[in-house]
Amino acid sequence: MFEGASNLAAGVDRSFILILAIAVFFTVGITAFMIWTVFKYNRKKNKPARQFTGSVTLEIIWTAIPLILVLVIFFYGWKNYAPMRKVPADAMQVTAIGRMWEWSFDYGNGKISKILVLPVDKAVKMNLHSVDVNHGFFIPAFRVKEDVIPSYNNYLWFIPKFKGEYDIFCSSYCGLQHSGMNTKTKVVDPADFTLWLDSLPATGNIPDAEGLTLLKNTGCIACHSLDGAKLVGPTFQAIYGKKHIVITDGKEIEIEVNDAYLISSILDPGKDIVKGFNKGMMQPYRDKLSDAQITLIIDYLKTLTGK
Amino acid sequence: MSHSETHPQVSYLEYQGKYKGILGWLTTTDHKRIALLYMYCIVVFFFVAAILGLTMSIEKMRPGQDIMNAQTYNGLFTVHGIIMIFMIVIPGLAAVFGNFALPLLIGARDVAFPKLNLFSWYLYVIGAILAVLSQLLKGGAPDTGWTFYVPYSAGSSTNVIWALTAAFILGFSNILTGLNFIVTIHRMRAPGMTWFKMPLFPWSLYATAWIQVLATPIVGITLLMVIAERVLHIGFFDPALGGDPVLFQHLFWIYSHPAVYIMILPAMGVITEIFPTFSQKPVFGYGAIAISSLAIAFVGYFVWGHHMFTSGISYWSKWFFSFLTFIVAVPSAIKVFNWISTMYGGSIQMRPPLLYAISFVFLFMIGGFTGLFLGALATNVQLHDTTFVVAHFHYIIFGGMGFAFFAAIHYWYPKMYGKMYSDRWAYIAWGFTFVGFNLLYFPQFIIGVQGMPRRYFDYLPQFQWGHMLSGFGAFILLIGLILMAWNLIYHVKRGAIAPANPWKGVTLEWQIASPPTLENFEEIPVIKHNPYWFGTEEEIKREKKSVTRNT
Amino acid sequence: MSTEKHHISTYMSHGVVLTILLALTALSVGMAELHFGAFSVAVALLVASVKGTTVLTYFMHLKYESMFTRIMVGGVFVIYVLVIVLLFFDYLFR
Amino acid sequence: MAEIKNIAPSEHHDYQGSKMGMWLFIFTELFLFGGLFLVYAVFRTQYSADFHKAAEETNTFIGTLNTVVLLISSMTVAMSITAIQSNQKGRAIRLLLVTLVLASVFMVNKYFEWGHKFELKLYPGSEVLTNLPKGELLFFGLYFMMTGLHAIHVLVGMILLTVTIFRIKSGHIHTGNFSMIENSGLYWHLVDLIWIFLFPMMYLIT
Ligand code: HEA
Ligand code: HEA
Ligand code: HEC
Ligand code: CUA
Ligand SMILES: [Cu+2]
Repeated sequence: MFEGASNLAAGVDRSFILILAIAVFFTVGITAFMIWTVFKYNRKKNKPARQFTGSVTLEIIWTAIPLILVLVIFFYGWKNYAPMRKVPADAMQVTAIGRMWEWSFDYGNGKISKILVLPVDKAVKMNLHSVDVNHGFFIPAFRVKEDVIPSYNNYLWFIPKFKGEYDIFCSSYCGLQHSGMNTKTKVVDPADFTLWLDSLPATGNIPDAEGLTLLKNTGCIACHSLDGAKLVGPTFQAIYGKKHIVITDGKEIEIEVNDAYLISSILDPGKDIVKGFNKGMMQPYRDKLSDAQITLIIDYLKTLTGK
Repeated sequence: MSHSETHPQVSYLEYQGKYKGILGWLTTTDHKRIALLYMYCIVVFFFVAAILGLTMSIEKMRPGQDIMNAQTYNGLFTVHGIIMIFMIVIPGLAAVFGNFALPLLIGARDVAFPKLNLFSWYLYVIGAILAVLSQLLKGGAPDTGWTFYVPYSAGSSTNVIWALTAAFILGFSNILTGLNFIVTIHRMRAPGMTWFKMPLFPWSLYATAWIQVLATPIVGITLLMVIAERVLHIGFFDPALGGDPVLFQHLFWIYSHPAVYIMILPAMGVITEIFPTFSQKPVFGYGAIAISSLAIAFVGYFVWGHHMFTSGISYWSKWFFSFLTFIVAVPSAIKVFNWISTMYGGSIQMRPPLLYAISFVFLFMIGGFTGLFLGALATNVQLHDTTFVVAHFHYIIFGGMGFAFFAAIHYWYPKMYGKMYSDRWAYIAWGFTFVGFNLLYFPQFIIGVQGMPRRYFDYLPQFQWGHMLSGFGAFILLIGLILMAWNLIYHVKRGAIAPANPWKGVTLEWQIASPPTLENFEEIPVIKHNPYWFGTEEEIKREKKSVTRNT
Repeated sequence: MSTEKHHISTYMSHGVVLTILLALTALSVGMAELHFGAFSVAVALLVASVKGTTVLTYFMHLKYESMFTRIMVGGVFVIYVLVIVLLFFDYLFR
Repeated sequence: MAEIKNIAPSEHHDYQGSKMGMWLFIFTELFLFGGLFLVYAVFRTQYSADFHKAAEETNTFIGTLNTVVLLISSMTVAMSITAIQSNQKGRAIRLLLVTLVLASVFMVNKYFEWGHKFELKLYPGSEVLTNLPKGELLFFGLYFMMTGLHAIHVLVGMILLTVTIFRIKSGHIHTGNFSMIENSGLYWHLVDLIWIFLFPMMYLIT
């Protein structure tokens, strides 16, 4: 085999050589035997055929030997495969997205690239995601391949061992341009990698911050806008640090929005009512949100600085 | 009832029943005629599909687009695969040589259900017509690969439904043939022919027939489900509707892996008939070969997952499927060793059938061993879906089943037509075929290992040398096959009259006239010996002496 | 042909078999009404298997068929069960 | 007609053989449905809650009724074989006619059941169905596919039984040669057998 460029290559290549050795041995041996018999026992030599019909000993031998050999091959193949499924905990995560007929690689935070750039000697886990039909993610030099199937969370991992450029193919048939669905992976120094990643513009979907997800899931944004619009409740835009008038116990007082105020507004909204809004619209969230979740929400609200 | 009483000497080729000429053939229920009907269809379709294969190889001799565009190429390998698999190799040996030789070998006048047999052939023709139509109708040739993987096959705008229906009907034709053979073997063996006095080709057909009956329905229903998905939007396999694409792969391979043994088992059976005849000695390890046929059929039913190692199935199911895959290799190994031992100590006459049989063993071995690379988990990851797989199955299907087909036709040709072909031309054709074949497929192993994926219309320049050699190989192979076809077709009319037993075979088909009469046996023979009984050594020596004295 | 011996079941025996089958149906419908959760799945399938076996044995005459036919039917079910087991080797260990 | 009755079974006819062929054919049918059962099993484990909910929508009453109808029809077929064997031609025909009537009852029930589903816009590809949770969608897909395929088998069985009736009338089938009625009987029991498994899967496992 040609040079393998990942930590997994050696195992694959060793299994390959083992099977190759067995295969060549038997193929050559059996072929030679056949040719030899054809000459040795040729009818032209005019010897009568011997009429034996079999031998139990031989049958046992040539059941046992192949059985042992195939079990060895099986075991070896499995042993060298097992590491491919054990992803180290500290592996960097990249999502490979297959669509007809191109690859893109999502590094998180909206950073999406058409080629796969990786730091050398660092474990990466590729999460494989398909948006349409089956594809196959295949880097021959790394000896890794896994199908990319819609609705499946397939993955593979490896550690690139050498710097350089390697081909990435789509191995699973996916229609017209299946053969054109290839790209490259570039393995570089970790420092270069960081540089490259930082300079990569964030063009993809930036995933929601955890606080925002909570706001969405709990239903807060039904009443509170993020963009300044006035809904049932006051907007969250630029809310942190804002000074405004609230009515507490019937008296108008000016407060500055800080952590304590936010917490009390969430847990006990009836206490201070923002001027211009109605009391009793918002239910207390005392039992519905944990302290940790409220902290996340507040952290997120802090980031909503307006323009 | 018995026709032989009224027309004792007329061969099945000349016999005139209710209808004459072509109609006589189309309404025949004679197993030998049905065999020939199958053979003519299969040879024609082989020609068509092989030309498709050839054009693919030509296209790939250079990277980039040369003689066709990508869509055409994708259609080509799909149609090539569908025709080759469903219309040629799966029915292939069983329907042609099974039909022809099974009743002869077990001393029967016909199969158990002759009308059903003809009906299977008609189903085959209907399926075949649909498959061919799928090419020609507007919408374009199906482009899913012969494996019809969803979601692509559920969405492709080409004539996928036609191809699916065709495969479904062809499957049914196959089931009925299998059913027929099982009953034939159970009920119609000549008196005295116990199970272990039955020749080995029927044994392999028996094992095959069980797979046909028990595995084919699964692919039938699977294809129906894909049709339902396309027509009725019942999304068993569509992730958008909650379905599971990998489940399709399971169901498909539950059939299609056993199907590869449907292809190879009859081939092994043919080879097992040829070795003893040309060595003039009994098969070595008769029992072992018979049992290993059954073992292959049985275990082969449970290894389908080895086509799905990279599709995200669970770790332990990979483990188990890999393990079982290796277990099926063992009975194949037993057969190989028994074949070569059959030749050992014999009196070997090198004739074309034997040459093809020996090439079969060689090519099957390469195909089988490369199967081991694919069955081992670690190497499968690298080799799956590369041209290594393509080379593996061409070696084992074309080199195995294909060469067995060639061996079989050279072996039973005198019995079928009562004529002899030219040995000399058979050797020449063999030379081209063998060399061309290896040149065509061997390079694909190497580029496959280097990472050349399969079903690729275009490729990177580093793989060109392999494709180039393949292309040349395909041409040489073409020459060989044309020579072979010519040799066989020409001598049907012009060949020398064949004796009843040109190879000194001892199985029953050689004890009757060439070509056989309509009802095969005037009197059903009573079996006393092992099917490969050439006499005791003393008897043979005595005979030999008397022959030398007389000459 | 007519020399072969055939077992002829009585009308009565068919009636008895039908009664058993109907009783089993009533049983499984009744069980389903009681909502035993996962357990009811097992019961329903078990009852169905008993019913199926009854149909095979008596209506389909398996009881009076040759040994080979019986082995054949049994073997086919065994193969099917093995296929299910192998398939679930994948789905259960995902 | 009288002469035909006396025709000896043809030389090629093999009673055991044709029954064996029928059994083999039954195996293929079982595996045909077996494929669908595999699909059902897989989805049922993946979406057990949805399946639970969806199965409650199927009409257990009609399901049970149809089960009873099929079981009785199975018995009448079995009885008609007894009748043929004991040379009671008229009774055999009457029993088969009862079977056909029961089969029609089954089909009529099926018609109403499906019709009701269609009224509720629960048919494959409908908007209502597509908006259901994934598991329920799959359940109804399986429901239509399985009961539909089964209904086709019922129809085929009915045709077979009708032919059998005519063959009894014409005297082809009689005490000495009844493999045709036995085989179509086997087929009919197969239809019943499949339903025995479909019934709990579609109507009971809630
Ligand atoms: C006739 C058809 C046929 C036959 C008989 C076989 C036989 C075998 N096949 Fe093959 N196979 C195919 C047709 C066939 N195959 C096809 C068509 C595909 C591709 C489908 C597609 O995706 O389109 C395929 C794909 C395929 C794959 C999937 C590859 C992939 O896509 O990832 C695998 C993996 O395990 C495999 C393995 C095997 C094995 C282990 C055998 C074994 O049965 C081989 C056993 C034989 C031997 C081992 C050699 C003889 C033995 C000796 C000489 C004695 C000495 C032996 C030992 C010491 C072990 N095959
Ligand atoms: C029986 C099975 C069989 C046979 C015999 C062949 C034969 C050939 N196949 Fe086949 N092939 C398949 C089964 C087979 N194939 C399958 C199942 C696939 C997978 C499809 C898929 O991916 O879905 C495939 C895929 C496949 C590919 C891969 C496509 C891809 O992945 O990109 C290629 C590429 O070159 C190819 C080429 C050929 C060639 C050149 C021949 C040649 O060997 C053909 C040689 C013949 C000739 C050159 C013509 C000469 C013949 C005559 C003149 C007729 C006269 C003969 C008589 C009268 C006997 N085939
Ligand atoms: C039914 C509508 C409604 C929902 C749902 C709702 N709120 Fe409110 N919210 C209001 C109204 C009305 C006010 C203004 C009156 C008040 O202060 O009680 C308000 C006030 C607030 C304030 C004080 C705003 C300010 O400018 O001082 C905060 C902070 C707040 N809500 C947070 C939340 C969070 C966090 C959630 C979700 C967990 C939420 N709200 C859900 C209606 C809602
Ligand atoms: Cu994507 Cu092939
Ligand atoms: Cu396989």
